[in-house]
Amino acid sequence: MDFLIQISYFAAAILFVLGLRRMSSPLTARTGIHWAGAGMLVATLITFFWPGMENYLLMTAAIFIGGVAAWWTGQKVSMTDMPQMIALYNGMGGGAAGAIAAVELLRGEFHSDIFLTLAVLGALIGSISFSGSLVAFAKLQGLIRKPLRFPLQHGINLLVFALAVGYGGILVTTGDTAGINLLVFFGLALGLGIMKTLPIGGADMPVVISLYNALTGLAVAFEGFVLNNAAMIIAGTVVGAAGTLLTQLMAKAMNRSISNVLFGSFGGEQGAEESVEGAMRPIDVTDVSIMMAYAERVIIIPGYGMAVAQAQHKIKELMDVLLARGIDVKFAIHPVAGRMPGHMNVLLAEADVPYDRLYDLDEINAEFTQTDVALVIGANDVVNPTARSNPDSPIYGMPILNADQAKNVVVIKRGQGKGFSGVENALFFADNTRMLYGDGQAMTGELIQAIKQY
Amino acid sequence: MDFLIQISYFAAAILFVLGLRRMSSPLTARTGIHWAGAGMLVATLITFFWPGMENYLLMTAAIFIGGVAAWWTGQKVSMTDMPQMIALYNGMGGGAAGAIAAVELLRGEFHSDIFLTLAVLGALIGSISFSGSLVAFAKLQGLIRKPLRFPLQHGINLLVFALAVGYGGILVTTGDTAGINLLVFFGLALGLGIMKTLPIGGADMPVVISLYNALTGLAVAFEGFVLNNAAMIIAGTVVGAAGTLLTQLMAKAMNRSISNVLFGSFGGEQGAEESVEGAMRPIDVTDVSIMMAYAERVIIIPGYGMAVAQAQHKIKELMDVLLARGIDVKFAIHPVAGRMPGHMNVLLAEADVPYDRLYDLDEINAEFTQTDVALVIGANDVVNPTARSNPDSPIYGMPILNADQAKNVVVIKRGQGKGFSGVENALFFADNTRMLYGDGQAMTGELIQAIKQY
Amino acid sequence: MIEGFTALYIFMLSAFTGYEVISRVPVILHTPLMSGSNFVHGIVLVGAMVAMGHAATTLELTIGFIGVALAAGNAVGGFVVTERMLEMFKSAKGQH
Amino acid sequence: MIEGFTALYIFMLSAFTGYEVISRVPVILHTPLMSGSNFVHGIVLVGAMVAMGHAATTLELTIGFIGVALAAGNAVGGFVVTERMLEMFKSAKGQH
Ligand SMILES: NC(=O)c1ccc[n+]([C@@H]2O[C@H](COP(=O)([O-])OP(=O)(O)OC[C@H]3O[C@@H](n4cnc5c(N)ncnc54)[C@H](OP(=O)(O)O)[C@@H]3O)[C@@H](O)[C@H]2O)c1
Ligand SMILES: NC(=O)c1ccc[n+]([C@@H]2O[C@H](COP(=O)([O-])OP(=O)(O)OC[C@H]3O[C@@H](n4cnc5c(N)ncnc54)[C@H](OP(=O)(O)O)[C@@H]3O)[C@@H](O)[C@H]2O)c1
Repeated sequence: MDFLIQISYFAAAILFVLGLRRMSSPLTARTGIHWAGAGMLVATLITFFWPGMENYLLMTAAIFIGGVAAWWTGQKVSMTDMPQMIALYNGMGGGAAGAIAAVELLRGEFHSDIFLTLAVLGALIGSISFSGSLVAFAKLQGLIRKPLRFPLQHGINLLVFALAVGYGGILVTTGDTAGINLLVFFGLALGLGIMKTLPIGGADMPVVISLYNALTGLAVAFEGFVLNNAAMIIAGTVVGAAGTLLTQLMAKAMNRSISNVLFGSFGGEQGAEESVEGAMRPIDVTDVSIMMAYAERVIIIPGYGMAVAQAQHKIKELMDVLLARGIDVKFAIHPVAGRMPGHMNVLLAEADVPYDRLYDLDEINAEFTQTDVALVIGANDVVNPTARSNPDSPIYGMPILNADQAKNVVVIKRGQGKGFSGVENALFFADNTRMLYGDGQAMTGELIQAIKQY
Repeated sequence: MDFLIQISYFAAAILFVLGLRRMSSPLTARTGIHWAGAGMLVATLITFFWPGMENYLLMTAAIFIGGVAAWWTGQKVSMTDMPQMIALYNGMGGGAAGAIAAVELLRGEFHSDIFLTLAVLGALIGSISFSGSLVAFAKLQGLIRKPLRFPLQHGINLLVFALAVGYGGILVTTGDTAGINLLVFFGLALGLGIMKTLPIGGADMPVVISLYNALTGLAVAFEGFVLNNAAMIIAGTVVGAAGTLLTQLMAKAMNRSISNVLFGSFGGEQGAEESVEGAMRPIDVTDVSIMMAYAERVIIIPGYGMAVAQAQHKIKELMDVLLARGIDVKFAIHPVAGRMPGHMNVLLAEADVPYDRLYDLDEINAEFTQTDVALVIGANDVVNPTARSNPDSPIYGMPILNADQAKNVVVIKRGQGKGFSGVENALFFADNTRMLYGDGQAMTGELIQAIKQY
Repeated sequence: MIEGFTALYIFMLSAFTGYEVISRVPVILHTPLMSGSNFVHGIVLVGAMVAMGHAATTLELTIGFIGVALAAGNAVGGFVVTERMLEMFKSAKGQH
Repeated sequence: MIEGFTALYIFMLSAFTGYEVISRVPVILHTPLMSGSNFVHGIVLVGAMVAMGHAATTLELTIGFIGVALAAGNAVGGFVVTERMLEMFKSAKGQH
């Protein structure tokens, strides 16, 4: 039996690695999760045959409860709410790692001090990831509205961290792992996760969640060593390393650094607000519809506002109407448009916009000069020319879509609202730009009706 | 001490992986080999302290002999002869793995049959790699001139292979590993390497050497398990996997498949030779010099002939002369021009042609139409338009440099000699092509003199 | 028991593997990949089952129960969400 | 002793690492990289030294001697040749 268990774990580890590998390329991504899923299934089923186990009935109940709840919420959640669900499930993983550590520490049977240390480390990391992820979930879900900042925040967090590590050290050195110290230790670790996450702004959450994801992986690996479970060691370490790199990549794509996300306060303490000359010029639907109906080339630039307005289906309809008139329609997708990487791609795919109409920044930026109308729907920062021109701007250096180079620019947004970065957008004041004020979905709908008349 | 040895091996393994990683990017390649070198040094030095060793004096002598010989030959060899030196050193590694196996089999102390099996497998693979690499060396060095083919070749090789595996099985099952069977086993394995390599053409050797490189890695890993040596296990396996992939990539870059290299006979049994209409038109140095002296844009396309003629320094001189006249000079480098990947890059770098004048296939192919003179020096297959147009041609589908689209094409070669593939080149018969017959180095020299007169 | 240098080797090699597998992933796959790796550490379920299976006291059993339920949520939820997101990329038609 | 499943894990993870490290290498680096990985398996020197160091009979000693000499050739030659080739790429000036 032991051999069968080992070989299943081995197969699971291979499937995880191959699955992740496939997930990192768009062509094979979907099969990747299936491979990893197969590995998980095999590993879970074979574990029922682990020698000397008890409590089967309760165990099955626990799996059932956790599994069904997650299945149901996972199916129900809308695409825009994905990041918080990932945070939630990730927190559960961290909590599970913490729970394993708690049980093992209570039992107190360790082969050596190294394993004891690993158990404590895993407990610390897992607990931070658990409570931190739950806060991230609450923030994104709108349960906690504002970044909570308190005085001496960094100092206090550091103190709590030091205390948690100290108590961990006490557990290891005294070997008394089932007493009150254990409780204090877990309390400190959980508190740290909360306090560390509260001050971070909602829009930075994807990076933070990715970081906690990597931490959970590490915690799982550590507990894997404690339980002598190769599948956990390898899967956990792989996720720990992959997640660390992914966190860096995500931060870079958003033009941030990880330490800036964790310790900075983006958008809070900006320098002098640059004043933009000129005024925004509004336009009405009829004029826009004429402009577009007789254009030859149109590029649509969606942003966070499209997600807020859930306008993707209307936009797809608009595309169809324009295509039917023989107009060349392309979508320009900025890598960090929206609030999570790939946000626009997912939403537009959901609305059945064919993938080959979506163009990357690099692919499309040269085409704006030959474009009649650039239609900006709920995007702001990703089309802000200030990022090219003003070295003092907080978004300076971020690559942007050159919508300003199109012959005409139409911007659909609700009002004077700023983007995520809080920076004024020079594009809205440009001579070739007109503002179509209103909700993204409603305005696109009106536009479609108007164009259909020609 | 054991701890120190283990930690050194651990460090060496990390340095090897990081070094290889750095070597696979042009920016960091050079530091990569230094990292790996540091790992090797640490691992070798610490091994002198391995507990219970004897024969130190002889051992040092052996290291000295092998090391100095390799150092000296490695320093002396010219850039064009690199592939055979790699083959030679690789063969030595395979031989060493075989020798380790031989010693261990003679001593016959194995912890279990699995280790005995691994020792035998490593011996088989290492010996094949040893003798095969030596044959590859001899071929490239010109010691063996022609591909040696004999009747029923594949059948006989298969038989020898089966016999070698069979004798290996006898060694494992009888456990009598120090008798005559061992000798027969090694004889068969060594013979197999020779017979497998003899029929393969010289120009396929880079792929074959890369394959033997991967095999040596695998043999080293297997012997690492036998000796319980983690550094060998990891370094060997990493090279085994990396080498396998590299072999595939190389074969692909040359438009071949690995099985085609091993079992096919490229260039031997072609279909009906396509006839090309028209005639080659010769030109003399004076006319070429006028054409080039008054050109605006020149692209130079080097090939295997440049390596044969050692013309790279003259070509650099030609570039300087043209640049001094304000002419725009670029080099178009085909990935498999020459006889090893990167051949042209290495030679031109040796002659101090700046790297930023070298352009990849993808970068330059669009520019030929605006080019006044495309100067082809000793290249043939890589500019053969047949690869684009004729589906029956053996080189069909290989991406080529579109030299034929330049306004004028000048080809420097010695005569009617064909390229590696043996296919007639339609470019040489094109209306805008002129042939400058002669040795690459000599002709370039004359050209320089002639241009200097204007 | 995986311990000592063997443990270190496995840890190092897994880290390399994880790092290399992810390097050079396109930005649009960042979120699905985060979700996918989130699913993979759902393997903690296996450990939680073993811990709960050997629980002796009621306290251990309770914590074990919570651990298993959380781990199952991680695994199942991670899978569902990742699968749903990647399904969206189906219209890729061989490009990108 | 590295054996059983631990051995399998190390083998598998090393193979993944090696494969991933090399993937997506540009064609012009194929030859130097072949040479570089050729150098890396020169670590066989370490094993040859151990084998020779424990040789008992003259036959074993002789074979061990040959093994060590060959391995040293692999390591030293591989290094020299790779280093010479990669030095040629020095003029890269941050491009590619
Ligand atoms: N993608 C990621 O992974 C990620 C993660 C974190 C942060 N970020 C950051 O988020 C920003 C994304 O840029 P973006 O251009 O997509 O968005 P943005 O700069 O945040 O701007 C969104 C705009 O949409 C408008 N809007 C909101 N609701 C709307 C509705 N219902 N109908 C129409 N318009 C509406 C808003 O203006 P009104 O209020 O006037 O309507 C706002 O100006 C970047 O700065 C990026 O760095 C991205
Ligand atoms: N790069 C690699 O890794 C690699 C490895 C194996 C095979 N290959 C294959 O090798 C070929 C490389 O193409 P290529 O265009 O570079 O070379 P090629 O097609 O082999 O042609 C070389 C040409 O150079 C001429 N030449 C020889 N010596 C010369 C001298 N001293 N002066 C002037 N010209 C001389 C020859 O014609 P004359 O005899 O008339 O002078 C010959 O036509 C491809 O088919 C490729 O697949 C490449």
